[in-house]
Amino acid sequence: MGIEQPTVPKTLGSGFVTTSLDKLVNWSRASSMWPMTFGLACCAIEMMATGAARFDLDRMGILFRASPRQADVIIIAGTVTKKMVPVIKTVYEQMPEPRYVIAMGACASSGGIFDTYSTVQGVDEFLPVDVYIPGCPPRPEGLLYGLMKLQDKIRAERNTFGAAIGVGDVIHNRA
Amino acid sequence: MTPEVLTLSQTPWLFTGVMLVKIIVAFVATLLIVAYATYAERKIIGRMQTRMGPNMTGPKGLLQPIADGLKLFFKEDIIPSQAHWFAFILAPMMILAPAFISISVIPFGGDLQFTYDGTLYAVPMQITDLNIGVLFVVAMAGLGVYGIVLAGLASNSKYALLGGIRSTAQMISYELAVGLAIVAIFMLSETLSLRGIVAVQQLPLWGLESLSFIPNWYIFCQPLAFGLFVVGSMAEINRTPFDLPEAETELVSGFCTEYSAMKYALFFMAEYANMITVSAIATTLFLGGWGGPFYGWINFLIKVFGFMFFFIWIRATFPRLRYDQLMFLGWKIMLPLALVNIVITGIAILLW
Amino acid sequence: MAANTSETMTINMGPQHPSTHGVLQLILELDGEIVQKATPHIGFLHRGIEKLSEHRTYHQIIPLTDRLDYLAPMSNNLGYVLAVEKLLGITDEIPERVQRIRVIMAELTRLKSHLVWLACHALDIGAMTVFLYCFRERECITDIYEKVSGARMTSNYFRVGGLADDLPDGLEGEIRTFAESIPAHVEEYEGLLTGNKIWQKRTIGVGKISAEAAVDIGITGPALRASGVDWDLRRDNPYSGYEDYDFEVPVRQGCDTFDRYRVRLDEMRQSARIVLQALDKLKPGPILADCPKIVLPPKQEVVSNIESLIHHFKIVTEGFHPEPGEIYQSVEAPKGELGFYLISDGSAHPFRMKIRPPSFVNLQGLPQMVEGKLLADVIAVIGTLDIVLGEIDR
Amino acid sequence: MSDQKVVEKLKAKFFSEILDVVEFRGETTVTVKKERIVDICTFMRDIFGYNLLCDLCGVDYMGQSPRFMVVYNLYNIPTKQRIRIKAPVDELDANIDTVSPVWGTANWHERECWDLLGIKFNNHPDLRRILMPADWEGHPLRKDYPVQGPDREPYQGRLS
Amino acid sequence: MFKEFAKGLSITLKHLLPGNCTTVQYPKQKLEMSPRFRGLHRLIPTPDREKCVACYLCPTVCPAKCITVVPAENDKGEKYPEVFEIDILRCIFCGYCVEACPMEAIEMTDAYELANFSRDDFYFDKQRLLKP
Amino acid sequence: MLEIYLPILVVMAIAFAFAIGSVVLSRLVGVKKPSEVKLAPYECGMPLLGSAQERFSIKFYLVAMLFILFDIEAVFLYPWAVMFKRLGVFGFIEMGVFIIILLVGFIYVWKKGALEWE
Repeated sequence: MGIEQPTVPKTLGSGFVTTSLDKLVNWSRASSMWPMTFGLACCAIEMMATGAARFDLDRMGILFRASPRQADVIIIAGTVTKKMVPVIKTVYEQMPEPRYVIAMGACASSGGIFDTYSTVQGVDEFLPVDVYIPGCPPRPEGLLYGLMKLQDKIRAERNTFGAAIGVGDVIHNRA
Repeated sequence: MTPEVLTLSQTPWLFTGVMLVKIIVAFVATLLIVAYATYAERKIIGRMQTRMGPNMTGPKGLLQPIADGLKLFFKEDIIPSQAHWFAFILAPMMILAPAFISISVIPFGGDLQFTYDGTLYAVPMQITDLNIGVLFVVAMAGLGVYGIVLAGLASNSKYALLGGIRSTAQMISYELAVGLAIVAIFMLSETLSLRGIVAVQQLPLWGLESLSFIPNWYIFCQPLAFGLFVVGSMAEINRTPFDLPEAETELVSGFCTEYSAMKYALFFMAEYANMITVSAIATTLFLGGWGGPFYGWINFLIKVFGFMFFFIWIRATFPRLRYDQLMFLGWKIMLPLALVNIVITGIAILLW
Repeated sequence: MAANTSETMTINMGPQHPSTHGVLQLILELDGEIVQKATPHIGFLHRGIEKLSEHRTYHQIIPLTDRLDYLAPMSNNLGYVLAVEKLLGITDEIPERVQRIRVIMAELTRLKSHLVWLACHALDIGAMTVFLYCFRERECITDIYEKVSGARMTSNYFRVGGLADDLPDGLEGEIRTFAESIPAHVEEYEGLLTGNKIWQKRTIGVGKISAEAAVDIGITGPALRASGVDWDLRRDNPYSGYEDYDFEVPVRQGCDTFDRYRVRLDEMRQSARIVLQALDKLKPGPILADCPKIVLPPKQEVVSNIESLIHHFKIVTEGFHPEPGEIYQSVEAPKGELGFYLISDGSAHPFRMKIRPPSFVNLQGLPQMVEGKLLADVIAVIGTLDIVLGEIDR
Repeated sequence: MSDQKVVEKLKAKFFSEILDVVEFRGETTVTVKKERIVDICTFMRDIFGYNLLCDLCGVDYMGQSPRFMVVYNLYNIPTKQRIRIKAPVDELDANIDTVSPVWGTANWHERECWDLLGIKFNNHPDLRRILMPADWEGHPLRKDYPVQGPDREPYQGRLS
Repeated sequence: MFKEFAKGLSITLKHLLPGNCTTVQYPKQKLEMSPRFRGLHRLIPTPDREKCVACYLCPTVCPAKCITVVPAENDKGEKYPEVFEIDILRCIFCGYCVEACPMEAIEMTDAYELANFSRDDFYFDKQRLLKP
Repeated sequence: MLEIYLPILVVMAIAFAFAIGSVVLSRLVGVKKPSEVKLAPYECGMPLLGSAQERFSIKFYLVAMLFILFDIEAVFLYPWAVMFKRLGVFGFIEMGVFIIILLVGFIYVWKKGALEWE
């Protein structure tokens, strides 16, 4: 079969213009991550506390949106039960690309203490989780740190502009 | 030497040039104000709520609106499969465009004089001075309703439908009240031209020379109309306490529940563009337009920003009304009050 | 009925909805804006705490109770700990200092819970600033929580027979300052809401439920007291030394959202009063009951004393074994009567632990309160019931 | 009225129904036969004024017969007294009459009891699952139902 | 009616004045944790080994069962944990392990910045837990 | 005439161009990964309960009707108001009659309960 070409992902290349455009796109995405108001349990209260005056998510340009159509991030804040799974799947599915998932707290990440019949052992069983935040619940600073980790991840993405105009896919680099 | 007025027939190129410059300046300024109104609102409400507001994107968070806009621009654009796609796309445009168009009849300042080719020209700081300016604005506000109706009906979502229907009922009800409230102004000014109305307000208060240090702003002789106008226009632009159509805690995002990406951004911009328009009209009708201690358009902007601050302030303070109370207020309180105001004004003018 | 269906629109509120306070699902049948029928669906947060607790020792259940009503973790701790103490029969052996500290923390918890309630209730009705102000004060309580127990929310502080640790130095002063500031803060919230005509319009006469209906449904707590039933477990079936404090039980007759709101605000003032009184009465003393088979011995003794070490090992590995029997112990949690029904079969695990969550019962009243009202009232009523799905679904 | 008096009066009225009376830590528990539970409950509410049904739950005594027990925790708001009534329910014939006409609150409690333990409540207005999804199999709170559910091993920590 | 509106407006306006801001600018400015704060665990070392003697109390008491201990004996005949792992993602930070430890060999630090990208980052083995 | 309305036409063109342009451009530069679930209407993540295209409560149509009625009144009032000082007492009385007729209708509607929402 001759020499096989290594499959290079289709991109716009890494010229100066494209990288600058990528950077611009990444910057805008990282600076304006709008999460869903999606609270499930205890962690949701810490999420609210993070949005409240002392920690103020608005500083980072984060506004909570009630509709998935306008959200970029879904923060799974709390225990995911088997009854809730289809709902979370639908809501996640209805978010526009690019979308990110944060598993906040022990329950969402792994089930936590609730090793029971009704609890899903980690939301990553059915959603692609980008950032895990341990804690039960995590401190608001823990959540802020997680959001900053997500910002790092977004900033490290390549070919975001190319993917936007239909050339290739976004390449995720480990931040 | 009295300045000449530019006309299309005599100086077509100059007229067109000046017109385009005016339009572009006004348009860009409006866009900038819209962008930074969102920023200012987040900052001011943030401060009122003992927090900071955006401050991590760019210096002091000043790039926040740009980041938001860019992000929404690059988002995936979803048109639900059961939605009526044409109406779905048309809706956000229908709501944004009238807000911008209304700007064209608002006078920002007095005349700007310049000499060109040896002739002195006077250019009003206003894109165009319609003799039926107010009617035009009211018509444009009426057009904005269609945007929301279309958004509600085309989305094929129950939240959107409820939000759309709610806001239609709300906007038409208050349009009526607002429309009647300002009738009293025209009885006093005897003109529908916004420029004319401002000009009348430059006279001394109540026509008394002894009060010449106070201008004859209509807020002084029409306080009731002013109150009705402010409350009614808050309802028309769906601001708290009348933000039922989007009432996040009830209807998710109301009529824009299904909108994503740039189309949502247009709704977002339209809200603020409408706020600017309404503030500008309130300034023109009741606060003497560009009149005041500073140079023309500076006065105007100060007043407009004052109004916008007031709207933001109200939003930070008040709870939301319920639908039936809203209709009650519109039909059973504001409408009769507006009519009464007309009658009282009429009697007062006749007896004066 | 067939003719009716074309008129109504069935709308799904929740489980992902900003104002269902978690994952409550409501199916509403609307005629225009009027709610014809409301059907709550719960269970989206059912985590199996009751089942899990049958497989954990009595000691290991305390963190589980934190996560029941996560707005008021220490109230749940208190209810559970009191229940186990009653089951063990050591209720009278709890030192006075423990009881005082428990009361202080339970009342701070009530404040904490009511603050979140007010925050969300106001936000639901559109007054977003109150939300931020309430959370500002809540942060003070979470700070106190953190200093006392090491966590902001899931405190895990009370132990069977005592407390995990004594109050840290200097915290009494901080709690006092905070409790003294509460009335002024409540004034501030009232300034933004109570007199406001819009707030009154939105709440007065909304979500009415008569005293008889409320008792029939089993509604407890502030919601019952706003319907004119003068009943508060702290006063009527006192526990943990509540009989020593002088406080009023606010009761109102309006049966509506507005009165429920005012009852809770009054309770916040009373809670601050109780905290101050408890602080006055707080004297140094032991923080663990003298029951070596039940409470863990102090750390320094474990290292030095072989008997303590054996006890320590036994309690940690095996837990303690209450004699067979069943008890029901309830406390006045911020949301109403929180009951723990414990059955022991003599082993180290509860044979059955049934939690009587106040929100679960209170939520049953929702359809009665909203049917025939407008959509916006549903939000107001959910807010005023102060439900927490964590304890509804368990 | 003290608990003894209540029990005495109850005995006088429903002698043949009462199986057992236990006092433990100052709480009185009356075990009754399930057949006339509605009458007994109505009597408790109307005559003694136990107007609040604090809690209703089922207990699974697996291995004993009868297997289940339905427990009613009653409270009298005017006199601030508590009493507990229990009714045994057999495994093969796991049903009991509903008390939701007596106390409205029993509605959801009974639904929960059905959902988690599989005890049917006759004449219940709306006996559906309440906590678990409608298509769930089994009744999780039964002692023979594994904590982690039938299809999963318990988490045991991660051995590397 | 208008008096109350004005009162509400004055309250919000009062908070607009400088000096009312309660925000902690997190990455730049960090709150001080209370000494009892329950953050990431740490195994306390002695000069040559860890203090832990693998007595198995912490995995027993852990309600989340997130601690794995495999005991072993070293050449001096002392017991030590050959494996000591905590699955931080499952841990609920209840502090029971610290309370149960008779040797005071485990403590909880004030580290809360634990978020990371993949599940593997959260298995804290002995080496990571011994880090100060 | 053209002098006055030309700018408005230009502004209209610019405004619509801006709105259409931004929407179309954004449509072009967005990742598109549609799926059946994504394109379904949002209903809190639950399966749909019936269609959203149902007949809506008659109340709302009533409001629309009333609006048309009173908006016509407003339209009549505008020119009248501008000429009010010149028309004098005669104009006032004439418009008073007109308003009263409408007011009667308004009161009738009010009493009939068309403005109630319960």
